Amino acid sequence: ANPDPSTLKVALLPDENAATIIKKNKALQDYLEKKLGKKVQLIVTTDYSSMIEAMRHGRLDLAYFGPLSYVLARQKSDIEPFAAVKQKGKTTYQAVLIANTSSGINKIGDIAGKNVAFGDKASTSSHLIPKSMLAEKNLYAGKNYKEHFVGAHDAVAMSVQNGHAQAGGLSKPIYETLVQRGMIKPQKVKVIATSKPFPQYPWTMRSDLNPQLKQKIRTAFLEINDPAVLKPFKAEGFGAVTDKDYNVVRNLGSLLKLDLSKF
Amino acid sequence: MSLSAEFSPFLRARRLAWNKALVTIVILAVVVAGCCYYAGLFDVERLTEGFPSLVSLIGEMFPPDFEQWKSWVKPLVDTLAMSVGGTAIAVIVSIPLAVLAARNTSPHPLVFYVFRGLLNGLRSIPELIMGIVFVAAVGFGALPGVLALAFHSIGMVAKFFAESIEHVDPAPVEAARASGCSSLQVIVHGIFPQVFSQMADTAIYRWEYNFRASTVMGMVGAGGIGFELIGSLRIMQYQEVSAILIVILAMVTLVDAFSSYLRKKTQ
Amino acid sequence: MSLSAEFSPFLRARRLAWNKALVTIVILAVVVAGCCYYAGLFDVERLTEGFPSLVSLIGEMFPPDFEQWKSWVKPLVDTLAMSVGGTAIAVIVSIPLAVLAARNTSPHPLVFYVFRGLLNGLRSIPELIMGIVFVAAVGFGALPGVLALAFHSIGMVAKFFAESIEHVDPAPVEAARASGCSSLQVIVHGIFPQVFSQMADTAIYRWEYNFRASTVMGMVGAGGIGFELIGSLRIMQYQEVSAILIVILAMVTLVDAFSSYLRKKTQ
Amino acid sequence: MIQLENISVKYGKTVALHPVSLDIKDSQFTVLLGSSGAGKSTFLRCLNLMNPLESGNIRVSGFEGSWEKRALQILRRETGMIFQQHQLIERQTALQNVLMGRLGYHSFFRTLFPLSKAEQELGLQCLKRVGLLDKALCRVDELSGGQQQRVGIARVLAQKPKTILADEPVASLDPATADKVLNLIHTICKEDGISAVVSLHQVDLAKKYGDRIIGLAAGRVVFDGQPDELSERQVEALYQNRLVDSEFARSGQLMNIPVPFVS
Amino acid sequence: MIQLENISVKYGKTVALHPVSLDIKDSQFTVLLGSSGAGKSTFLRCLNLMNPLESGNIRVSGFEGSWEKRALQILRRETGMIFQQHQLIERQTALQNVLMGRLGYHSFFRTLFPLSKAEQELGLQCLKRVGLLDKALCRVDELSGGQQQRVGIARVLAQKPKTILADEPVASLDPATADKVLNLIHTICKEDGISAVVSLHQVDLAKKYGDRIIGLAAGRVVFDGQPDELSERQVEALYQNRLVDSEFARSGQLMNIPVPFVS
Ligand SMILES: Nc1ncnc2c1ncn2[C@@H]1O[C@H](COP(=O)(O)OP(=O)(O)OP(=O)(O)O)[C@@H](O)[C@H]1O
Ligand SMILES: Nc1ncnc2c1ncn2[C@@H]1O[C@H](COP(=O)(O)OP(=O)(O)OP(=O)(O)O)[C@@H](O)[C@H]1O
Ligand SMILES: [Mg+2]
Ligand SMILES: [Mg+2]
Repeated sequence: ANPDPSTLKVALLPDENAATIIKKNKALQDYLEKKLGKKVQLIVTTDYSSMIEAMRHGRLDLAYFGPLSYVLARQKSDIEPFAAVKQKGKTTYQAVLIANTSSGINKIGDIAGKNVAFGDKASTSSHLIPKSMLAEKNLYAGKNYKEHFVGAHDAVAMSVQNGHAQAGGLSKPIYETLVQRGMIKPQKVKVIATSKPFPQYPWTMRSDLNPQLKQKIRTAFLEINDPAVLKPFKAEGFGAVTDKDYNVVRNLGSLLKLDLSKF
Repeated sequence: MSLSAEFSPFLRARRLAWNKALVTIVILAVVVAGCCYYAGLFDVERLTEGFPSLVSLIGEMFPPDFEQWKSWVKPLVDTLAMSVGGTAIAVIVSIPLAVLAARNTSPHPLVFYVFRGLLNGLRSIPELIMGIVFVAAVGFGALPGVLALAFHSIGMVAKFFAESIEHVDPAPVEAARASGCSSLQVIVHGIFPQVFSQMADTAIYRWEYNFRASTVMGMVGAGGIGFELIGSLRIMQYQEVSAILIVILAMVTLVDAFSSYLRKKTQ
Repeated sequence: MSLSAEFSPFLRARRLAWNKALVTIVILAVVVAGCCYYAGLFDVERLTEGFPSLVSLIGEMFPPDFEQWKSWVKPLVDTLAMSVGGTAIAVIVSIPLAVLAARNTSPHPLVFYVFRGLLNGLRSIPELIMGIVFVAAVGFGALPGVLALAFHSIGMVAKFFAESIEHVDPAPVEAARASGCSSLQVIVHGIFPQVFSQMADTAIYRWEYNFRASTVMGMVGAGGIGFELIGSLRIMQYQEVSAILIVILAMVTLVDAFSSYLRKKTQ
Repeated sequence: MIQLENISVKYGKTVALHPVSLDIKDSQFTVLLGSSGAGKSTFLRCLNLMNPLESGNIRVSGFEGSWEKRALQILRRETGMIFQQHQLIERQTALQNVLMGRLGYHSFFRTLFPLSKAEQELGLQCLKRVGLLDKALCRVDELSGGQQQRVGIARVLAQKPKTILADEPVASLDPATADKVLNLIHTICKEDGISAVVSLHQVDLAKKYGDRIIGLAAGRVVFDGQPDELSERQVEALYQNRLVDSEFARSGQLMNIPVPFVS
Repeated sequence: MIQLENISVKYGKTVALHPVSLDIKDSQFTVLLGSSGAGKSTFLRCLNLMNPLESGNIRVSGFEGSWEKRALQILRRETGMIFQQHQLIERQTALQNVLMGRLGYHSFFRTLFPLSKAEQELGLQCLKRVGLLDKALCRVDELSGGQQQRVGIARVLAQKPKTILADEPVASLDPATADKVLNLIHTICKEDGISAVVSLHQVDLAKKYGDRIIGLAAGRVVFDGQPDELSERQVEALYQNRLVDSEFARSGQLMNIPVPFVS
């Protein structure tokens, strides 16, 4: 693929409808265009698989991945992370294990024999991290509890709230937003454990881009301080990350007795 | 010449009809071409450029990797049960609905419009939403899957049944009416024997569709082979993906052959 | 009695046929009931328990919230263009495929099996995977969306076309053959006029399906109204969801009415 | 008795039957004569109310008052109709088609199951009457044209009607079979006091069997009387009284329009 | 000249035509007689090779060697066939159906566009010949039975064939029209030296028009000679020579099987 494309294709993930996302990220687009001297095209897609494949085949230049998706994609393609959202000075975030208040679950150990809801199989914070938290207490899916994949973070919270699953795991920031919005009632759902910090969603780029361009992109992201640009990311800025930072995610694979190179 | 004069009104009428058809065709062609252009289908360069990627991606799917086959047995059985159950319910509900929604059997034009509208409405609710709604209502497992498949299928199955009924040969129907059959008897003995094989075609197609629709069901927590498929896709095991696709194809072909055998036997 | 003796072989044959049909029906019923049981459809308690949740969930969808309507105009136009383009390609490719895959027009049973197999294969590839493959090939946007819709549609459209061709009245086809038409002429002038309206029905149904096929569009970043729908669903704006559903239904009904008007005019 | 009071029928703008009033008496064997397109089929279809009337009224003895649904069904059950185009279900067997004539005697639910042995034997016997017992279990689309027509006749016999309406019942039969079939219908009618209205093309058969002959031309009754009243001249007039046939006599040769013979 | 050499036809186990050898000479008007189911339609369909033969061979002068596709098409174009069941496309107009007879003269591509004015006029003229000019633009399913049959005849006239095969071409026509239509076919054949094979049910018409009469019974040729050779006795034998009709004569009354009259 072209190492120095005249238009940079940048992919975003939706947490709102597409038109809104593009509108909200207009500032980012303008900022990057000015900084890099190139045209920037924003793309909104709902599916990691198509993002990974597009990147591998040079149809995308920059993309914003989940940590586990990144690790998976990295095995098969030539991409590198360079920046992650910085919140409260950190480029990490946490996942939570939640339980229905009437299920009688108060600590992780109580989950034994219960139904547990996860989001997507390839999700970090709604699958891999909570599952590892359970594994640390010697609870394994299929053996000690029943797992259900419900597709998304919000669906996890909803299934726990209406009692179809007694417990579930999802990203802490998303859980907090759901509570704030009033979709999840604190009297029905409670947090029973919070994970240790994991590296945030990385911004990644194709490794076969021109090295000068790569450097320019890297600095452009790290130097963002315009609140208008940062607002859609709910971030104070972007911090540098490297591939090594994601080894913790890779390690989870071994903890769960999953070979991540085969995963 | 007087002969020509006698024929000319007919020729003129035919020319007119042909011109009208031509205008319609041209308008259609322009609309379609416009849409294709809008979608970038005339961008030959992009299309040809894409070809190597297509080949390499498909190449990655070979050879199919059947190593995990043992873990697919239960999901396959689940999917089979869900798709058969969902389709059966849809077919049973669709038969009376189709009669009410077919122009030639509906008791009143108003009834016809109401039921056509109902079917249109059912079809416009995506399976995903059906799935989410039913998972919310009855919890995880095969049950919400069956319900979602059934409800979503009705919209299509009943529409197709109704269309078959509308295309029926009116002659034997008339004979049934003329021999004093009640409306229900006319439908059952004059129309159904004529549309039976088309209805079976539709039902089998829909079963097949529902078997494959388990992808969606997998996404909302109803399990099945589709969930395995998405799982393998998510973790980029493309050789496994192709293996599962082959399994699905084999299952569908098998049941297809079985049902066409069944139809031949009973007819 | 000699009369009874004369008739009894016929009565016996009929009883046999009826018994055979009965056995088939019973087997089918048992299979279906088994599947339903497996899927938990006889779990009345769970079903009745789920009812209130269903009602409350549907209740949350009312009243529909059309506030954002301005932001739906462009996605609607996009969806319209993409669905028309994808369907048109599918229909054009399907016509020759259907002729090759219909028992009564296929030049050789082998050709028939090969093409039926090809169509079955095309249908078993989920839209999701079609989408990914085409994104990898030609990048994001409307183009991969149209391609994915077209390819996925061919499997179904050509199958249905082929079935219409198989159900054709053989009499006029025979007349065309008897007047020395070549095989192609027999197909175009003896068969197509008979199946034209069914083919139009299929094409319109498939257009409608493609209009609603939001998954692919969302995945490939081509946007469209279906993507808005999934977006609203994800952020749990159920009132917006119902509003978009209504808009989709209205659009589909409109184009449906328009096309049936068109068909009446040209026929 | 069937009384027609000023009935007329239109298809779109074509007047297929101009207003006509007449009575069909019980146990009368009436023959309809008329050229192609004269309105014979249309006239017959009025007698069991299968055609919507443009004007007029039909009274049948035994059916007083309005034609509501149930009355119509009983009238039609008691009025057997033999169709010009057979109107059979092609993919069913001859016997199944014949037994359709019995459906009107049963409740809807009863007809979901096979009919009684007695009725099946009746059906077989009717097929035997028309010489088709050996084809009873053949699909109708495997029968020859004349055989199909006879299946249509057997269906009406199975119906045990009080009136028989027959639309060219012997058109596709050879003269011997035609005579036999007509004889059969005639004998049944006479023995059981069934009235019949039969459209025919064979004037000799009409004269042989008819108690009364009705002549139709261009949608009007132009003759109504006994067979011996029908003179040669009148027969000729009956078939001459059409607008289109003036062309026939001229010449058998096609005009010499130059037409390419090979593409 | 058409030479049949030992041809026979089977449908499943039914032998519809036993081995027969005979010649159809040029410009001969041959009439086929035979009872219903005797094999007349089957015989006719062999002459233009529309039926697969069980055995035997067919030679047509002008067509030497094997019956490959193109030769068959030309043979059929030159052999017009009038069908017993009309075989029209019901949802097309009479004229469209008639013009189908012209398709064989053109390349596939040419027939995608409307035919030339001359050919359309030819089609209209053929319709006029059979007295249906005013129905030229009516859909065929709006025509009466006899009118449909005449459209089928017009289609063959439009074909300008060298041989005409007609399967009961006047079955649904009144005697006057029947005579006229047959006269028309006969005159055309004589004037243009066309040979014709016509199956009929009317012995009088057969004797009036036939140069030669072939009698079929139960799939065998039982008479082959000139009209004046056909005696009354032979006609009777022709229609008597069937297995099934022994039942007819007995009695017109249906057996008294008790059958419930009301459900
Ligand atoms: N497609 C078919 N399949 C099986 N049997 C058939 C088929 N067509 C005709 N037959 C049988 O072959 C025999 C001869 O049929 P054919 O149509 O040639 O008779 P026909 O002389 O034309 O009779 P008709 O005067 O009644 O039209 C009949 O017994 C008929 O039942
Ligand atoms: N469904 C219809 N729509 C329009 N016109 C029709 C329809 N049916 C019949 N007609 C016309 O009405 C007239 C009378 O038709 P009808 O079928 O009663 O004639 P018929 O006497 O039975 O003729 P045939 O002996 O040819 O069967 C004909 O001119 C015919 O074209
Ligand atoms: Mg008629
Ligand atoms: Mg025949």
